[in-house]
Amino acid sequence: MVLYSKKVIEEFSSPANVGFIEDADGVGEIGSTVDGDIINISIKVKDNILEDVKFKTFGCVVAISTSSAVSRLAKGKRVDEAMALTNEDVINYLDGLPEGKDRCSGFALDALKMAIEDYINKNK
Amino acid sequence: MVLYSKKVIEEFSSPANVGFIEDADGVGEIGSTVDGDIINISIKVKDNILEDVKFKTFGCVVAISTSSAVSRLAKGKRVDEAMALTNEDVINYLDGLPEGKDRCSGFALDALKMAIEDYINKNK
Amino acid sequence: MDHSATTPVDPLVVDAMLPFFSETFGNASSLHSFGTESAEALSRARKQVADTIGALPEEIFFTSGGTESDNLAIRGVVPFNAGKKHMITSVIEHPAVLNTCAFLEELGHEVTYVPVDTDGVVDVDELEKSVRENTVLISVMHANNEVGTIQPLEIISDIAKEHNIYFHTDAVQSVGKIPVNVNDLGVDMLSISSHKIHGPKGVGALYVRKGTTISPIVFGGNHEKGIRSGTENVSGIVGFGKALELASERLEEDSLHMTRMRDSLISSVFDTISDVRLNGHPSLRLPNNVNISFKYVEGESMLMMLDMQGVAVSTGSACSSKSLNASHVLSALKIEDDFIHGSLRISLGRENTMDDIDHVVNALLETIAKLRAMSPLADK
Amino acid sequence: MDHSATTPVDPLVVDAMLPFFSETFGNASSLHSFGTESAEALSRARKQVADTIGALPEEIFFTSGGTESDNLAIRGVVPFNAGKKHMITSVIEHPAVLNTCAFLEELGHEVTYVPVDTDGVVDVDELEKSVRENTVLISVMHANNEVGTIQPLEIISDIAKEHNIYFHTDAVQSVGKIPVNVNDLGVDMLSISSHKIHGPKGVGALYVRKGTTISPIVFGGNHEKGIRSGTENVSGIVGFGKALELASERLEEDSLHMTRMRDSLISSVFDTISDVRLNGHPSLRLPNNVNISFKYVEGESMLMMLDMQGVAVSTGSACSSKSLNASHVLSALKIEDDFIHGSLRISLGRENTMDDIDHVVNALLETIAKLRAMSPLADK
Ligand SMILES: Cc1ncc(COP(=O)(O)O)c(C=O)c1O
Ligand SMILES: Cc1ncc(COP(=O)(O)O)c(C=O)c1O
Repeated sequence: MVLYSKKVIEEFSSPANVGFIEDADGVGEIGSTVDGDIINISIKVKDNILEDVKFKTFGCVVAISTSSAVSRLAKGKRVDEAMALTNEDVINYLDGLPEGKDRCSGFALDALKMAIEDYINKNK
Repeated sequence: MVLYSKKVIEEFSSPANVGFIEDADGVGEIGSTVDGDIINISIKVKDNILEDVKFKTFGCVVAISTSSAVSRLAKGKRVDEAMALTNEDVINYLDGLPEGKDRCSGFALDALKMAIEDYINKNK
Repeated sequence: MDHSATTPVDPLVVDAMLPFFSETFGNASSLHSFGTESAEALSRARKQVADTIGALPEEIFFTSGGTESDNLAIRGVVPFNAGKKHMITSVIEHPAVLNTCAFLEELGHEVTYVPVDTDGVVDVDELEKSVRENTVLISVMHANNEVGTIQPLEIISDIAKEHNIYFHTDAVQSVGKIPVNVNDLGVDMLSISSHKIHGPKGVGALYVRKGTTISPIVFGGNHEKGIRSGTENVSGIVGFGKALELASERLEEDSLHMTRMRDSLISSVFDTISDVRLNGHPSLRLPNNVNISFKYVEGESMLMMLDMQGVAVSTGSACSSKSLNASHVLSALKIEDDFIHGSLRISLGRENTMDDIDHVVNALLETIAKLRAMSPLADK
Repeated sequence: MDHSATTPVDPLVVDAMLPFFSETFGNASSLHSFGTESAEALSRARKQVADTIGALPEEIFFTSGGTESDNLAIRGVVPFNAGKKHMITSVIEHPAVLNTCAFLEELGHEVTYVPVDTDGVVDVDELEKSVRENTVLISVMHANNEVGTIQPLEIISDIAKEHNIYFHTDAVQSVGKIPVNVNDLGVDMLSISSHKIHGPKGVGALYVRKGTTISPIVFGGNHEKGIRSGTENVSGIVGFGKALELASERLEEDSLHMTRMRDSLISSVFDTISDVRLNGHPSLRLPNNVNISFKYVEGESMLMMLDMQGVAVSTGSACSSKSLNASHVLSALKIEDDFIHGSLRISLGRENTMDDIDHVVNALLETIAKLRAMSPLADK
């Protein structure tokens, strides 16, 4: 268990922004029960700013903590800034992820970007 | 070490009849330094009785304790009685010998019998 | 609550071991009296082990643990029966058996892996059908380490005997929890591990029925009658013997106690948490095994959250670098996708109490509630 | 006085082990925090072992002892290099190496056993000549367990490197007595055993240099990066690590102390007892090894008589059911018939004192006198 940084554990046990946004401007979801991870991220955009970001995640400790981290990192950012977030940003925010646990570390960010693309597509 | 009966240990540490009989009536010796056991038994016979029996042994615990045992068993016996001693008599006298240690258990008796035969041959 | 993984060493066992570290530390193979005391201690332990399973002391060979015992049983027999290249095992064996079989396959041997039903019971008909002319060994575990299902060894033994096949069982999980007697079970070889029964880690034994020809897999100074070379772990073996003696003395009491806790835990979970599933057989089950799947949540997350509440358990699904894998056992039981990623094994020990069970139930309630609140599935 | 056979566990080592029986008893492979504490303890021990021999922690693999380490080094390498079927070893190796080689020969591998000179030093020229195109491994022990001769590993390492051959050494007897550094010695693999250095029995390690490909010989849950499966003997490994740490801290002091005792013992024996012979090399010798032959007397008898006086030693000649055999080591040294059956190995430990040496000398005087008085040879 000490495999994980304190920050990962914190983020996992007290995650921010849990939920679905009812009237979301964009939604991204990846995974399936067969794969064993599902991450859903919904966003609310106002004046090109991600005013709200929420997640719901079925998955392991990394899936949940990266979801929460991504929601924190994205919230309040401009759309282009949020699109520019990298996996490294997420991992740095979490003070690193243990070796061999990198499989799902990018899923939350992918879901966020799907949500932003969904928003962009809808507003084209 | 408890492999050995108390009697074996006793016989080994306080053997009887150690020595060569200077003017022996019969001598038997078996073994070699290559084999690693040498048992020498010399006897003094008077009126068909083994008046004295002595041994000198180079060898393991069993070689020494059986030598001592044989000397005790034979001493005072008639020649024919001594010739009738069996390996079993020796082993019984020693309250048994551990398994796998039977190789040299008969050597001392063999040496005694060689000594007796030597006596008989000389007096033919 | 993770006693199937390992158990604390009983203080009585530690006491039995202590003199063999710094006082009676002789090498059991030395000829002097110092070594002999160690040799006598080994004899006593060998008898304790033998008595526990209805064997003779000379049928017990000490090893470094359950894994080595399984390796020895299989690799000590299969490759040494020229012409007989085939063995049979089950799909839900421990990796100590399965990976040994995989190695034998690489060497050109043939292995049939018999399936299990959805409760984890080995399909005995399939097993019998898979017997061939050249079958030399059947290896089927006594009780499964993940789902606790107890196998019908007596029936398998009859098949083995009929076809003149050696029969090995991995009894690592059953010893100390249910009665294990080599004659009642009809096995030729049986593996035991010390650390699963409140003994020290790194010690085990293989029972080998008289008349069974077995070759060593570790070579050296011909300890253990040449079957297992290496200076004997005297303190460990003494502890193992003591642990088994205690386990068999307490078997009935412990088994009853664990069964009560187990059943109480299962019914509390079913009463208070929805969308749950008991994995493994409802009744042919180790008294200390609870394996439950919770829909909508994932194993490692549950494990972590329970750990934060001081509850150590294990899960059959592990998120590795490549995939979120369900264990080979849960997969073999054909558990539905909805349930397979959310399994927990809670394995009880004799020192657990009903209070511990209450604590686990409360921790589970909280954990499942919290994780389901985060889960996108729970709402759908 | 039989420290080459085994040593008492240092009380500091026992103290280090105790918490890992009943308190921190987690399975080091479990995911919960309980298991993690055990995993951390293993990491510390791995570093302690690595530091002692100048290796990296990831180059250390824990085993059940020196015997298994030797088996793993040889059988983990030789059969897995298709086409390269030949290995080289010496005639005076421990049975853990020799019997492993014999097993490989049965499987169709080829083994050259290089002879030694009368001091027990491996014939390096012969060794070099025996190198073939298909030689995959050289295994030569660092110091011999019977006669204490230290081998010129650096030279052998050069030969191995030149011909691109793996080089393994059994350092079970040298570690803790002379400096052992894997880089100075130039070895790819090195075996250590815990119970020879005041650690617990049933634990050991194999050093495997990064880049050396090795296959497991025990299969299971892929512990030790798959090289050695089986639940880790946490308390044993912790004790082993601590014992090695102590040994390396004390190496210089201990080595000096043992050398003094050794030399005093040898000169006292030579001064007071006639017809004696020192077996092994006069100077390239373990600081704790004395191996002396006494003419006219036999090993087991001396051993027994010394044992009665509280002195535990060992002998290279054992009277078995078939013959009075001299050990393969003494035979290889071509010791004369007169001397070969009367050898004694007196192996010192750091806790011995000069008083102990006096006691041994007196016991020897008495023993030899008594046995020679019984011997038909002493008079001739
Ligand atoms: C069923 C079963 N077999 C074998 C083993 C391996 O035993 P050990 O941990 O002693 O290597 C275990 C435990 O891990 C087990 O549960
Ligand atoms: C040189 C040597 N190698 C290997 C071994 C075997 O080690 P272990 O006793 O740990 O099995 C020993 C000790 O018996 C030894 O002296």
